Amino acid sequence: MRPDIATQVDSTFWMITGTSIVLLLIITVAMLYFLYKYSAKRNPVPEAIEGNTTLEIVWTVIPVILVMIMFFISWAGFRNMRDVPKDAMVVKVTGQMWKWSFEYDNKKKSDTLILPLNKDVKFEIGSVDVNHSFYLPHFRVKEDAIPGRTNYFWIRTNEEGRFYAACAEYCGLNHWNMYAPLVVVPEGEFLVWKNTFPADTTKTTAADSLKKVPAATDTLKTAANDTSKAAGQKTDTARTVKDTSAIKK
Amino acid sequence: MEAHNNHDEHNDGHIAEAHHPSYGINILVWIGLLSLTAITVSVAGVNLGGLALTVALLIATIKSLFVMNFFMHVKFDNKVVKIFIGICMLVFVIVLILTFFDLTFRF
Amino acid sequence: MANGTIAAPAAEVDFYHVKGRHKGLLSWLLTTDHKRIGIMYLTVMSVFFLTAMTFGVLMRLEMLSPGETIMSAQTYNSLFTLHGVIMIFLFIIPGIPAVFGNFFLPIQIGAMDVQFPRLNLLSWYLYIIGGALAIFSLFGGGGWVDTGWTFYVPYSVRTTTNVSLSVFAAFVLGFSSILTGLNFITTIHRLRCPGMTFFRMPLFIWSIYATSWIQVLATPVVGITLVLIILERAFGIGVFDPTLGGDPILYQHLFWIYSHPAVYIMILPAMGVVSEIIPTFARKPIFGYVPIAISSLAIALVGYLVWGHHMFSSGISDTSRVIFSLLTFIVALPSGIKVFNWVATLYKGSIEMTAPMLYAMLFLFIFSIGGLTGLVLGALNTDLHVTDTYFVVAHFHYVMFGGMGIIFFASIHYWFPKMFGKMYNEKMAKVAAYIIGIGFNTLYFPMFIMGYMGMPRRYYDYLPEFQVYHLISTVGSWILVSGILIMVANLLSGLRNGSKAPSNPWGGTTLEWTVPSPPPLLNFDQIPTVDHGPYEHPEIAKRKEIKDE
Amino acid sequence: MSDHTNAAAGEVQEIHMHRDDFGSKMGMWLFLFTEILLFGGLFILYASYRFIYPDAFVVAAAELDLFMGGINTVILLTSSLTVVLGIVALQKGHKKLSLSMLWITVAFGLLFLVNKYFEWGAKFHHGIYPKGPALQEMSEGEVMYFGLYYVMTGLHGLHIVVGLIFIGFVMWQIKKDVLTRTNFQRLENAGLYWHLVDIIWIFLFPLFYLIH
Ligand code: HEA
Ligand code: HEA
Ligand code: CUA
Ligand SMILES: [Cu+2]
Repeated sequence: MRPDIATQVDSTFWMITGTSIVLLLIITVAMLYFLYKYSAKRNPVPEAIEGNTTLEIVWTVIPVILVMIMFFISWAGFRNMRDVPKDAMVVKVTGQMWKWSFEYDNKKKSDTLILPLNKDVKFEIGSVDVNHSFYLPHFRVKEDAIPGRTNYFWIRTNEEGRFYAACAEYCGLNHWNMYAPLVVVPEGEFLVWKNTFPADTTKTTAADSLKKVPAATDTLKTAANDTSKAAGQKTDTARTVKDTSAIKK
Repeated sequence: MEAHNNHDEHNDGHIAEAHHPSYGINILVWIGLLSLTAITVSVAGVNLGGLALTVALLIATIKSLFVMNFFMHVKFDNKVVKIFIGICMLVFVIVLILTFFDLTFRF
Repeated sequence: MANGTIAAPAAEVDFYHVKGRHKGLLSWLLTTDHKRIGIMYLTVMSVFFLTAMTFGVLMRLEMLSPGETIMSAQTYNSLFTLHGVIMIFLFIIPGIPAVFGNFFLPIQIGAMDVQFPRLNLLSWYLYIIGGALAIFSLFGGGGWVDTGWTFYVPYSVRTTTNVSLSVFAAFVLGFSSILTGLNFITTIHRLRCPGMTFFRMPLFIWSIYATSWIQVLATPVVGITLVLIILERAFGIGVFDPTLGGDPILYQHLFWIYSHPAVYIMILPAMGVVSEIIPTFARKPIFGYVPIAISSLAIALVGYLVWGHHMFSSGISDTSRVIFSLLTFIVALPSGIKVFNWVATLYKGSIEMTAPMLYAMLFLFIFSIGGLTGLVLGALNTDLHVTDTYFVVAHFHYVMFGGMGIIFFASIHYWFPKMFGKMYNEKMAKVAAYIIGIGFNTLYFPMFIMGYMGMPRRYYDYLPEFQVYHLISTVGSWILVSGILIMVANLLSGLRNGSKAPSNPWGGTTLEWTVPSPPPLLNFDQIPTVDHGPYEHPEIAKRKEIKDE
Repeated sequence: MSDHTNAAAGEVQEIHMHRDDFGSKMGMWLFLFTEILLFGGLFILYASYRFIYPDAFVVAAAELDLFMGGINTVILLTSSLTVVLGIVALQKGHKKLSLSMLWITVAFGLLFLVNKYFEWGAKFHHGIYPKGPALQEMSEGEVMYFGLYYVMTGLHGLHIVVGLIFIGFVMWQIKKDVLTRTNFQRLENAGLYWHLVDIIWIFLFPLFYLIH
């Protein structure tokens, strides 16, 4: 099994941060110690030391090595990110001021992202107006949605539950409210949902399509009910769009 | 544009003065430039395929080297000016190349 | 000052009191004296700086609690844009070179002024015009700009706010910056006093030299890019418009080709000041003069090669992401060399913990955190998680405010006696520095945590799980504000009632400490001759002689 | 970097304000670098779009009038020559000749602008301008081509205007004998600027007119 992207990001992060903390400690402790030991009070006569070639080499070479290690580890993680498993399921993601919409391989559209558990999913990300960025914090990855282009990344859904997608590239007035709920459900349930189309295909909210799924679980139901409510957190729609006049349609 | 500086500093003299200004060489350069223009226009008519752009740029580069070295006196100028120009060109070329690391593999 | 011969004024008269051709305000507005121009920059810049800081504090207030706290989303979006634009283009880029570079560069190399004094004044006027335009843009019809300081297309082309005017302001400010850089490079080449070889220049000069090259060679690129935004908005030429076939990512390339090197325009001069302060108060020569000098040039050069790290998530090719990531790791090395040399300078010194030194030590700590978190951003896979989150916001405040900003404070304290001929209250200054240090970290450290948890930047509102961090952060901003207010008050009272400053209050060894405080109009009554490096403290020089004999 | 400055110590009290010709030339060159990189940004854009839309660029270039472009190239090259001759003349002390050479330069510069006016005018007439009817019919690559064409030649034209003003200014100073046989740096700087504008055209010409 390939390593999971999120785990890899976390471990790279801690590797770099750990090294950094050690370096920071060395620098800070040395600094404080010198400040104490060689204060004018304790050491009235300074000594003229103008440099030391060995030291210069040491503190150039060691960081070079550290940095190269960091680079290669992060590169390995990155390769994994870009190398999409062949059997990954494809979801088309479209950003638009200020909502996300998702399209599955069978043309089913939704504004809630519902995914099967333990599956590799590839997102093909585009935009119809300005730049957005499709960000799945829980999965530790994002890629911008640029009009006229398709970017991609993939994830593996290895945990059942409710998460969210956010927009991470500034896109105007409601950039801050461009969330979409992300629900990971067992595959069987997912398939039922995916293959059920709402009566009116132009109004393709998750709630509509769910009505046709008799066996939907609670997670799925609640998720569907608050599609526009940003991962179930945002309810204050009154101030959501206060002033759209600043945006050309 | 440039103000007079008011410091008691002797400069290294005007370098261009070391080489005697003359009309003749510049006229020769001009003839050379016109010929190169004629060449580049006529070559453009020939079908060179992928080479066409290279040739056109090569000729343009030669022309600008002429302009720089003679009309702009760089050939007779202080080393510093040459180094400066080198730095400027280096930066431009690096930036162009790095941009193409994206474009080449993206499109 | 025109061509010709003038008599040097008596050396005792400082430059504030020289009777020139003009009187009163005009004697400032028409001056070509580099010191007066420096002071004028300082005055105007402080106003902009405080304005932008106030915006920052207002933003923090909004983030105090979820939902609308004190402003609407549109206002918030404009506030962070203006905060960013003013901080970047009006404060941190011109900051140290325009104020302290102008004032001290000629003196430190033993010259009487910069090479092109009138051009210098023109730069100041361009700065003022740019600033004024930025302010005008607030009152124009379309409303406050709301694009973020990066002006990304296509949003910046679509929004109806006053983008064109703001962008034009940034363009004018760019020219001010270019002219200053060009002036300094020529000055350093042409006006060094006898004996002042390149390797006897103070490190501040080295860093300004490197900075100036970036200013000259990088700024025009953003200039033309911003002009293209204006043209795109006015005529729809299409080069950045995806509906016409343009590529929005090319805009990002052009923008960052300048704006990454620009972050080194911000930090290099600050690093130069640190290299002045530490040897002065450690009473010994700097450790590793040559490596520090060369690393400035290295940063300037390699700094051109890494702009792509701001675009890792934008969909640039995988190859270029890898190359830019590798280069980003490399650009961190020269900064590391500097940090290590600074710390080593403390070794076996005789350290006096004055206010400027305290700020410099604060810088070492804070800048290292900021720089090291830059490595997380430079790493490909982690950046895709933290880019455009508060992690980045924390990173750049640590390097910008904690790096250049703190050193701007250090510079004021270090050169205050020389610039104004007065002393400030040392104890108060240190108290303020401690409060600033505490406030700073309380304000920005939680942002790293939020960022890693997934709090995107430029968000007007947030999910409840981030509440506690935002709360701590906002409280931190209050601590910071009080520290800064104490600092400003202390400096102002020093300006009014401070005791008279001697010409060399710190025992500094560079040339500015050999002239009276404040310096006379022409800086020196006789151009000095230099026969040793910049940091030879007299006690040490004496001992050396004894040893040699 | 070993250009050194040898300030003579000893020249005290009386501070003689020296002219520093080399310094002012250095300043001018640095300024030219900013111009190069200003256009550099556009050249990068050009290179990128030509790379993305190679065929459309060929199609679009056919719309340009090679003859006009060629004439303008000759005009600019010749005007560059006359500037140099003007500098040489001044250095040799031939003020009159110098001024006439500069007059010729100005005339050529204006001629260039007139040609450009007609070229642009013809395009506009055919509806080829941003958002123009003919351009909207064209493919994406052609839109990029003409977008860049207008911006780059427009900016270049603007530089011609600035160069002309600069040259006019030094001509006035030559007339007033401010600039003389021994003091000609400002004229040389004007010349440097003019040549740079010429060099930029040397690249614009093949890049826009000579694509087949
Ligand atoms: C003063 C300004 C400044 C400085 C000096 C830096 C310095 C650095 N920056 Fe930063 N950066 C910004 C200002 C600055 N930055 C800004 C404003 C942004 C955001 C712009 C925006 O989007 O709005 C940004 C964003 C930014 C990003 C993009 C993030 C994103 O949007 O996804 C990246 C990615 O690589 C990055 C990296 C770095 C690195 C590697 C350094 C290095 O130069 C740091 C070097 C320093 C050290 C490493 C610390 C000291 C060294 C040691 C203690 C020795 C040990 C060292 C090693 C082992 C290497 N920065
Ligand atoms: C030098 C650069 C600099 C500095 C010093 C600061 C300083 C501060 N910034 Fe900075 N900030 C940026 C540069 C800087 N910022 C940039 C470039 C951005 C990105 C913009 C973008 O996304 O486009 C940004 C974005 C940014 C954000 C992110 C917004 C978002 O993404 O949603 C936040 C949020 O908290 C913030 C807060 C602050 C705060 C609280 C300060 C504090 O340090 C301020 C402290 C203030 C004081 C200490 C004020 C003291 C004085 C008074 C209050 C009295 C005033 C008195 C008179 C006028 C007489 N800034
Ligand atoms: Cu969509 Cu931000
Ligand atoms: Cu950067």
